[in-house]
Parts: sequence; structure tokens; C-alpha cells
Amino acid sequence: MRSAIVTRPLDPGALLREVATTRCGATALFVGTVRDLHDGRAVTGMDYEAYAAMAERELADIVAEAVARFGTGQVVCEHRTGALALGDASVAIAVAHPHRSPAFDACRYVIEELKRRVPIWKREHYADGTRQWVDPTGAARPRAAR
Amino acid sequence: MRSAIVTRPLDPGALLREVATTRCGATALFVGTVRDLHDGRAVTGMDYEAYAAMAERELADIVAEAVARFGTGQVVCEHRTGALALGDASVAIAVAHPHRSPAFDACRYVIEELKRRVPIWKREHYADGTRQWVDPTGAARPRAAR
Amino acid sequence: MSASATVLLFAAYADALGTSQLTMPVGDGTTVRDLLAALAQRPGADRLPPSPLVAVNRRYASVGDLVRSGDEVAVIPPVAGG
Amino acid sequence: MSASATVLLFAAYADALGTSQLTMPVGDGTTVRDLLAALAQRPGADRLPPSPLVAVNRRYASVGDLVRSGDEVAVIPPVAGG
Repeated sequence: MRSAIVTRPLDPGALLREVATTRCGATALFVGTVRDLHDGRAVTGMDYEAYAAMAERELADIVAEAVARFGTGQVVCEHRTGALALGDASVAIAVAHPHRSPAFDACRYVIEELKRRVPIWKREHYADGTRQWVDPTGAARPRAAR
Repeated sequence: MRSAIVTRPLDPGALLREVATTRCGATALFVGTVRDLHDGRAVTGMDYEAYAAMAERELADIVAEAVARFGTGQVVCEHRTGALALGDASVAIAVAHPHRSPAFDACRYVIEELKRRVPIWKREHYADGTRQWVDPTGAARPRAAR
Repeated sequence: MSASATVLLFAAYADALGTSQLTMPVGDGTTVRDLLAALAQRPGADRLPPSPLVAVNRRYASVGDLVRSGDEVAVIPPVAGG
Repeated sequence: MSASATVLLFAAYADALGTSQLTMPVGDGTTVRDLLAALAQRPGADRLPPSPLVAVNRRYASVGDLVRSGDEVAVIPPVAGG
């Protein structure tokens, strides 16, 4: 198992190779990428900011939980921070398991918990030149800053 | 959308690139590989045989169903046939979607239906030199043949 | 050539019957059930289940479906892809 | 130097307060709630919610948790990773 917050581009193929073992017959991979539309607004790019020290610890906890819950040590997750362009991968999770159902479930567990607990934030760049921090709670949105 | 029964090695990274689009923020990939153990017996390799014409049509139907059910055209599935070594990928499914939940669900749909409906069979090679067709129903197993 | 269908066998079923392809006669009203009954007379057919899956012209079929001359009938072992 | 904690602010909260790091005094029995009350007096703090998430020394904390000198207290906007 391994997890990291990184600033370099992610390489999903490398994660697949990292978790591969002949003991496992099933590999599930999730890749999150920057998309061009959010809540109906055209997005042109994204900044990711992390509370890095805590994010690394929280992500390591989540991966360890997945290993314990789903019975495989072959779990790797990387999250990228910094300025990302459209289509860039922000997160990649690879899980290998002898069987497919727990492989899918463990992969799903990591991304769901990551989105709930890992202190990372993103600021969207819009086609009209403004930027705004994403508030996934839908609560009072902070005004477009800077 | 695309699907194929192939005899060449699978390239999961190529499938990821094929489904990628900036409209989609989530990509789910499943890779099935030949593992070294089945029902407690040491496996050394696997032959995959397909009723190719029907398998191609059935797989195309499944992918089209996933596209219609989950609302994304970004679904690709390849299944390999022939003699595979331990660790070789036998099937790869990539799905990109604006959102992660239907990306996972569509990927899962394709592999579950594939295993239920697509006429492909596999014969395991065991460490003791014998070979046997896998009967997933657990019904009266055919005797080790040839 | 008289009216006939091509019967395809795969994997363990091909091993059991010792062939992967047969030509079997069909007539007016021949069904999948009739074809399976004829197949059951062949040596090795005791190693097939009583009601195997069948496809006619590459689509799963029911035992009551008609088989016409020129049809491709496949007798399909439990699938095990992936 | 008197007893103090480091307070970290991120993303929209850093923008609201105009800084990403503050040093705030703590004493015997100072809680997360006390620190948030003091933070609420700062210009721009009206743009924070009444009960933001807080981590003490990189673990999520409750408002009743004690803050000691040298602790790292982070005020955490709704997370939006992935």
C-alpha cells in the first residue's frame, strides 16, 4: 500500500503496474480529471491546494482502512496539487485483489473517503476570467477571490 | 463506444486515453488478469477460447446497453483470447463519465454482464501439468481433457 | 445437399464430442430441442448437461425455437470469460 | 515568547482573513471554541461559517478539545479534493 500528495503529473499506468501481482485477478482503477464544465459554467483550469501534512496522513489512514476492510495490500492512491489544465488527472487510485467485487469496492471506498476527509481544495478558473473556490456543501459560496 | 475480441496483448493505458475527454471528470477502469491460484490449485497459465462472432456481437450489445443506461458514450471493452501467461490481462474495460458514480457502475455493469453472457471459456494449466476447462457453475466438471 | 444446420461445439463440449463442428439434418418444424435430442445420441454426449445453453445464428435461443436449413446452432458451455 | 498556537487557514478561509497563518495566544484551558471565538473578531471573519471544521495537530478536532502552546490548529473549509 502507498499514498502520496504530489505536484508532478499522475501516471495511472504506473499505478496499475505498482499494484500488479499474480496473486490478484482483478484490478480496479479510478482516475479523476479536470473537466470543462461545473454547475453549468465553462471551466478552463483548476488550482488544487492541500493542507499537505494532514492530507498525507489522512490519505494514508484511508488506504490503510481499505487494506484492512477489503483484504488486499495492493492499494495505491496519489493526489496531485498545483495548477492543473483541462483533462489533467488530479487523483488516481489503483486496487488489485484476487476477486473483482472487493477490488471495485476498495477503489470506491478510497475515493469516497478522500472526498469526505482529505483536506484538499480546488479553485476553478472560468472562461470569463474569474476564479472561485469550490464549495461542495453548496453553502454560502465565498465570493470570487483575488 | 467500442468493443473487441483480440489476440494481441491488452493495453489498459491505451483504453484510458481512448475514453478520455474534457467533458468527463471520472474514469473507471477494470482489468482482469490471470492469477496463480484457483479453487486452491496452483495455476501456471490459461487458454481463452471464444465463439468469436457471437462474443463480439454480445459484447457490443453489452457496451451499448451501458452507454444507454449510464448516459455516457465513453465505454470501451477488449477481451483477449489465446494462450495467456500469469499476470497477463484477459479483459480491460474503461469508462469515462462526467461523474464518478455512474463511471464505476457502468464499468461494473460491463464486466458482470460479460461474465454472464459472452461466450468465452478458459482452460487452466495446473502446476502438475494437467489442464481443465473452468466451469463457473460448479456443476459436474468435465474431466481434464487432452 | 439436403436441408441441414451447422452445429458448433466449444471448450469442454468440443472435447466431449471429439469435434467442434457438425452438420445435422433439419426439416420442417425442427426445433432446438429436436437437434439436442439428436446430438445426445452421439458418442461422448453423456458428458453434456441435459439442457445446455444454445444459440441460433449467434443469439441465445430457447429449446422451442425453430432451426432452419443453413442456421448456425452453437451449444454453449457455461461461460467463463473475464 | 508567551504561550501560543499556530493557526492555519486555507483556500476561501485564507482569502477571507487575508492570511494563511496566524499566531494566537493560548492559556490553561483554552479550547478550540475559544480560539474560534477569538478568530471571529478578525476582519473578514464574517465570511467564515459559525462552526467551521477544525484540526488540531493534523487530526480533526471537536470544539471542546483543548489547545496547548505549540499546537498547530487548522481551520478547514469544506474539502473538495478528487
